[in-house]
Amino acid sequence: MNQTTAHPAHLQHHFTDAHQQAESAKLGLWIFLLTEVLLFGGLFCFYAIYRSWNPDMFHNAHAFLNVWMGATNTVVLIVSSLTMALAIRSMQLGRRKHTIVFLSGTVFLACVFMVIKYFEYSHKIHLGQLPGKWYFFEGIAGTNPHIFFSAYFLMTGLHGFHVLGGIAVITWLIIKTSRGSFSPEYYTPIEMTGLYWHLVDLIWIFLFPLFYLIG
Amino acid sequence: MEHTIPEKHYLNEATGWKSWLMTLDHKRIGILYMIMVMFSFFLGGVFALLLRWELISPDKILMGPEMYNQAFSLHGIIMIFLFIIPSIPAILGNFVMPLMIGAKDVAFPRLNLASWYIYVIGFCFAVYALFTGGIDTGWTFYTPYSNETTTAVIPILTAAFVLGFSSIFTGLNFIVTIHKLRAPGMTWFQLPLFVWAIYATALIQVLATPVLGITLALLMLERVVGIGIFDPAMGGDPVLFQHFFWFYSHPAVYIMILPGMGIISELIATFSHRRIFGYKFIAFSSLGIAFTGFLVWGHHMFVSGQSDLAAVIFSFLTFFVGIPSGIKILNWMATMYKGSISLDTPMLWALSFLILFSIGGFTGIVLGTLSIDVHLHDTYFVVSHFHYVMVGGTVMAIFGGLHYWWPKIWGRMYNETLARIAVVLIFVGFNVTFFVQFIMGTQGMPRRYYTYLPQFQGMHGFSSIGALIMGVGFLLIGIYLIHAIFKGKPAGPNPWRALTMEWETPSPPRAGNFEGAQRLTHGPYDYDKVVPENALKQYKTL
Amino acid sequence: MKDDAAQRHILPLNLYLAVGSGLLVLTVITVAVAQMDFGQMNLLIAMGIAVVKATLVAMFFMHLKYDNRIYMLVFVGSLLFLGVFIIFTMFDTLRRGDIYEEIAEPYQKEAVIYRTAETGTASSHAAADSSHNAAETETETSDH
Amino acid sequence: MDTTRSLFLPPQGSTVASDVDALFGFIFWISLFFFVGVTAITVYFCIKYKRKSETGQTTPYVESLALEITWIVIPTILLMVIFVWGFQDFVRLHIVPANSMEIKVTGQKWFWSFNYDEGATGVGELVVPVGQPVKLLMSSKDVIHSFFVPAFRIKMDVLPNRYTITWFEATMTGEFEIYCTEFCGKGHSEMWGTVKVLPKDEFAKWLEAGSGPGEGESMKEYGARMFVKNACNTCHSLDGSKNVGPTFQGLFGRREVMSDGTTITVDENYIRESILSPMAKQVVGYDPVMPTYQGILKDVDIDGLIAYIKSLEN
Repeated sequence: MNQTTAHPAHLQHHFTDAHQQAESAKLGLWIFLLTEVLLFGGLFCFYAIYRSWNPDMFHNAHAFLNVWMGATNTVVLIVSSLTMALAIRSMQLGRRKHTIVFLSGTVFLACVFMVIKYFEYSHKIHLGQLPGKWYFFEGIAGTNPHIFFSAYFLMTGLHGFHVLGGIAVITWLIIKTSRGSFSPEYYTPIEMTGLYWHLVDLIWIFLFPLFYLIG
Repeated sequence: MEHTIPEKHYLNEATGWKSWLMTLDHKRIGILYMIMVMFSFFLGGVFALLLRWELISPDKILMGPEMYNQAFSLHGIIMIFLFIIPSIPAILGNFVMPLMIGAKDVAFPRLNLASWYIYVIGFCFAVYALFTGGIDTGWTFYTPYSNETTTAVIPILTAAFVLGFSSIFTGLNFIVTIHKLRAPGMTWFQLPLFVWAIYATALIQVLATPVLGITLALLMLERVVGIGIFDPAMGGDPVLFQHFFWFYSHPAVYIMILPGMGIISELIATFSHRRIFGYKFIAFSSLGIAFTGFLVWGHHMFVSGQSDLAAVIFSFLTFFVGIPSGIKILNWMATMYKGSISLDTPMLWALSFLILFSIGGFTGIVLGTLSIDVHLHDTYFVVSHFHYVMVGGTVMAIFGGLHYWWPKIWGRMYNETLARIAVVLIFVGFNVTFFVQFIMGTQGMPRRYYTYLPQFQGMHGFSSIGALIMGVGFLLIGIYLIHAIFKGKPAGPNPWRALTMEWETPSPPRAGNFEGAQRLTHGPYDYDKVVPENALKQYKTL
Repeated sequence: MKDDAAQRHILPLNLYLAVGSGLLVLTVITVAVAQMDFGQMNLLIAMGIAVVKATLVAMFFMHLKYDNRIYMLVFVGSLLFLGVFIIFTMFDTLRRGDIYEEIAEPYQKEAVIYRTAETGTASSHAAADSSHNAAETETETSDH
Repeated sequence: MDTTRSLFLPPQGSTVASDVDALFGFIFWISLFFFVGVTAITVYFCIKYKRKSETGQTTPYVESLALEITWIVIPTILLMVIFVWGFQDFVRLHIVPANSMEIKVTGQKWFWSFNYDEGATGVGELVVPVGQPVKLLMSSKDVIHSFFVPAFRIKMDVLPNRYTITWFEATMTGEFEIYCTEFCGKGHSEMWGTVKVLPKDEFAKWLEAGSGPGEGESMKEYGARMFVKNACNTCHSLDGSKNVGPTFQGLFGRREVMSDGTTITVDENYIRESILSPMAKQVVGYDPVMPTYQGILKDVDIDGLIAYIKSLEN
C-alpha cells in the first residue's frame, strides 16, 4: 500500500532497497523464534524441575507412551523439514512448480503428524491418562503421576498448535506461489515460514526423547 | 523572529478518524499509545488516591477489606501492565526513536499498529475484569491464593497475557529498526543514548515476556483445568510459581526504568549543553543492567522458602545491578561539570530523577542484603523503595521526556511557569507520600494491609496528604499540556538547541519524517563543536 | 539488489539430502539406544543425540552456518537465557533444606550453637497435625 | 551508638536484632554520605555552571578512564563488604541452635495457632521464655502466609505444602507483635498475633497450667476470653448482624435451617460439632468457610465457649 513507482512492488516506502527489507524481515523473524524458544522454555523448565523431583514417577509414566508412534512422528517431521528446505531452494532456482510440490508435501506430512497425534491423544484420554485433576488412570507407581501427563499434554499440545499454525501458513504460501507472487528475487515469506517450520521440528527433536525415550 | 507551525505536518497530512485508526506512521501510533497509556495512568492514579484516602484511618472510611484488596490489586496491575511497561517505549520510543536515528519509520509499521490494537484488547480485558468482580490477588498473582479466590482472575490474566504480546512486538520492532534502519553513516556509537536504552529495553522485552506469557497461561490452566503444577493440593509447588513470575517480573522492572535512564541522558546533555561524559560507559551500562537483570530475580524470594544456596547466589548477583546504575548517575554528574546549565522544566524533572532515583537505589542495596531483607521484606519499606524507583525514577523521566519532546510532537510550547510549579508540587508531594513509608516499613508495618495498629496512624495520614499534593500536581500537568496542544506558542524546530537528529526536522515533523535520505553530519552530543543553526531560544532561563 | 543475489546461498541438493538422511539415522540410533539401560547416562545420551540433530537442523536447514552471524547470536542467546532460567531455578528446587544437612560443617562455628541431633525435623512432626496431608511432598523433596 | 535506630527500627527483642541493625546502620550512613554528596554536587553545578551566553557552547573535555574505574571499583568494594556481612548474619538467622525448644506454628485464614511439645496450645498468642532459643516449625492449612515479628527481625513464609523453619532467642520480656506479611485475603491485615516473652520460671508455670479458666474465673468469662483469643469474633457477631458466619446473639436454643433443608435446634452438641467438624451441618445462606478447631481447642475451651454462647441472649 505504500509503494511508489520507483520501487519494486513488494518494497515498502521506509526501506531504501529490497536487501534492507529482506534482512529486516529475517532479523525480525529470528527474534520471533527467540521468543518462541523462551515460551517453550517455561514448559521445559517445568518438566526439568518435576523430573528432578520425581525421577521414578517420570520413568514409570513414560513407559505408557508409544515409542513407535513418537518415532514415526519424528521421522515425519524431519522429512517435512527437508521438503520445506527444498521448497525454498527450488524458489531460489526459480522452479516454481517444484516449490508448490514441496510445500504441498510439507503440508501433507504435517497433517500426518497431527493424525498420529490424534490417535495418541484419544488413546490416552480413553485410558484416563489425563493432566491434573482429570487424571484417573491407575497403574503408574510414584508420586503425582498426573503431573507427568500435565507436562506431556501441555508441551506436545503447544507444539501441536504450532504445527497447525504452520499448516495454515504453508497452505497460504502454496496459494500465493501458484498465483506467482514469489520469484528468485523475492521469496521472503517462504524463507520466513521455513525458519519457523524448522524451529517447530527442532523443538520436537527435544520433546521426543524427553517424553518417549527416557521419561 | 517568531516561529510558525509548518503548513503540512503529520497531524494534518491526512484527516478523519480512519486516518488515525489505520495509520502506519510511527508518530501517530505514538500518539494513539499516549492517549491510552495516559488514561491508564489516570485510572491507576484514581485507585492510588482511593487507597491513600482509605488508609488515613485504620477504620473503614470508603471501603471494606475486600474492596480495599481489589483497589490495591488494580492499582498495581493497571500501573504496571497498562501504564509503566508500555509508557516510555510505546509513546516516546515510537515517536522519537526513528527520528533520532534518521529513519522514515520503524521496520514493521503494520506490526506496530497491531501492537497498539493488541494493547487496546488487553486494556478491554482489564476493564472487563474491573466490572466483573475485580481482582484481589495483588499484581503478583501468587498461588495458591490466586487459584482459589473467587474474583475475576481469568480476565485479568488474559489482559496481562495479551499485553505481553503487545510488549514483545514493540520490542521486536525496535530491535530490528535500530539494527537495520539507522541513517547512512550512523554507527552504533553515534546513537543517542536514549536509543541505546530503548535497545536494551527491547532486548529484555523479547527475552523475558514470553516466560510471563507461559506463566500466566499455566496459571489460567491451573485455575480452569487443574493441571497441578502450582497447586499444593495436587502436589504442585507454589514457590515454583514465584520463580516463573519473577523471571519475567524482575527484568520487567528494568523494562520500566531503563528507558527512563535513556531520557535522563538526553536531558542532562541537552540542558547542560555538554558532551555526555563516559558515553560508552553509559551505553554499556544499559546492556549490563539488562543482562544482570535476568540473574537476580530470586531476591524477591529470600523468605519464600527457596533454598539458602539460591538466596545467597541471588543476593550476590543483585549487588552487580547497583554498579551500572551508579555509573550512570556519576557520569551524568560529570556531564554537568563545566557545562552551560539551563534549568528549563525538563531539566528540573531530570534533577528530580537524579535525587529520587538515588534514594531508590540506595534503599535497593538495603533490600538486596540478605539479613536485612528478612526484616524488611513485604513491608512498607519495599513499597516505598519500589515507588522511589518507579515514580521517582520512571515517572519523573516520562514527564521530563514529555515536556522535552512536547514541542516536537505538537509544534507548540507549554506554559513554563505552570510547568515549574507542577515539578515542585510533584517533587514535594512525592517525598511527603513516600519518605515516611520507609520509616513505617522499618518499624514493621506490612504492605497490603487494609487496617493497621494505632502507632502508624500519624505516618499514614502524613503519607495521604502527600498523595493529594501529587494528585493536584498531575492534574495541573494534564491541564496545561492539553492547553498547549491547541493554544501554545509555536515552538520552532529546535527550542532547546539540541543536537540529536529529531530536532533537525520541523515541529511537528512531516509524515515521512525527513526530506529525502537523512545524513549524519555530527554526533548527538557535539556541543563543543556545533551550534545548531535552526535553534532560536525563546524562553528566558531561570 | 545485486548484493542481495550475491549474498544468497543456494546449497546443493545433495547437502540437503545428506543432512536429512543424517537426521533419520540419528533418530534410529536414539530409539535403539533407548532400549538399553545405561542408568544415569540415559539422559545424557538421548540429549546428546538431540543436540547433534538440532545443530544439523539449525546449521543447514536454517542456514545459520552461511548467514550473517547475528542470527546465530540471537539463537544462541535465546538458549543461554533459557539455560539461566532453568539452572537458577534449580539452585532452589534441588537444594531445599540444605542448611540442615550442612550441620557437620557449620559456616561460623562460634556464631551459634549447632544442632547435633537428628536432622530430619520435618517428618517427625508430620503426625502432629493430621490435616497436613500435603506435608509428605516436603518430606520427599527435602530428605534426599 | 547511632541515632537511626530510634527513628527507623523497632526495639531489639532478639539476639540477632543488634547485628541486623548494625548492618542497617552501616548502609544507612554510607548511603547518606553519598546521597548528600550527589545532591550537594548537583546543586553546586547547577549554580556554578548556570548558562550565561545565548549559544551556551561548552569546551571540549578529555574522557577520564581513571575516573570511571575509580567510581566502579570503590562502590564494588563497598557492595561486596555489605554482601559478605549480610550473608554472615543470614546464616545465623537460618541455623537453628541445638538447644532450641520447638514450637509448631500453623497459619490459616486468618489466625496463627501454636502447639507445644508439652501439649499446650495457643491461638494468636505465642508464649515463650526469655533467653531460650525457640525453633518454629511452620506450615499453613490454606494459602501462603508469612510469619513476621519485627522486634525479633525474623520473617519466614508459611507454606501449605511443606514445613519452613525459623528461630529466635528473645532477650527481653514483654509483648511483641506478630504480623502476616504474605497477602492471604480478606482478613490478611488482621492476622495479628502477639509473642509474649515471660521469665523462665513464669513460662514453666504457664506451660504446666496449660489452659482452662484462671483462678476465680467463671466458665462464661473464660469462654468470652476464648471467643476473642481464637478469633471467633472475626466471623461471628454478638449484636445480631450477619457476618461471615451466623451471629452468636441468641444462638443457643434457636432453630436454624441447614443447607440440606433440615432444621435443628442449636444445643451443646451442635455447637461442639460445629467447632470440631464445621462442614458437617451448616446454616443455610452461609459459605462453608469455617476452619476446624480440631487439635487446637481442648474440651475445657469448648465447654467455656458453650457456656459463653448460652449467656448471649437476645
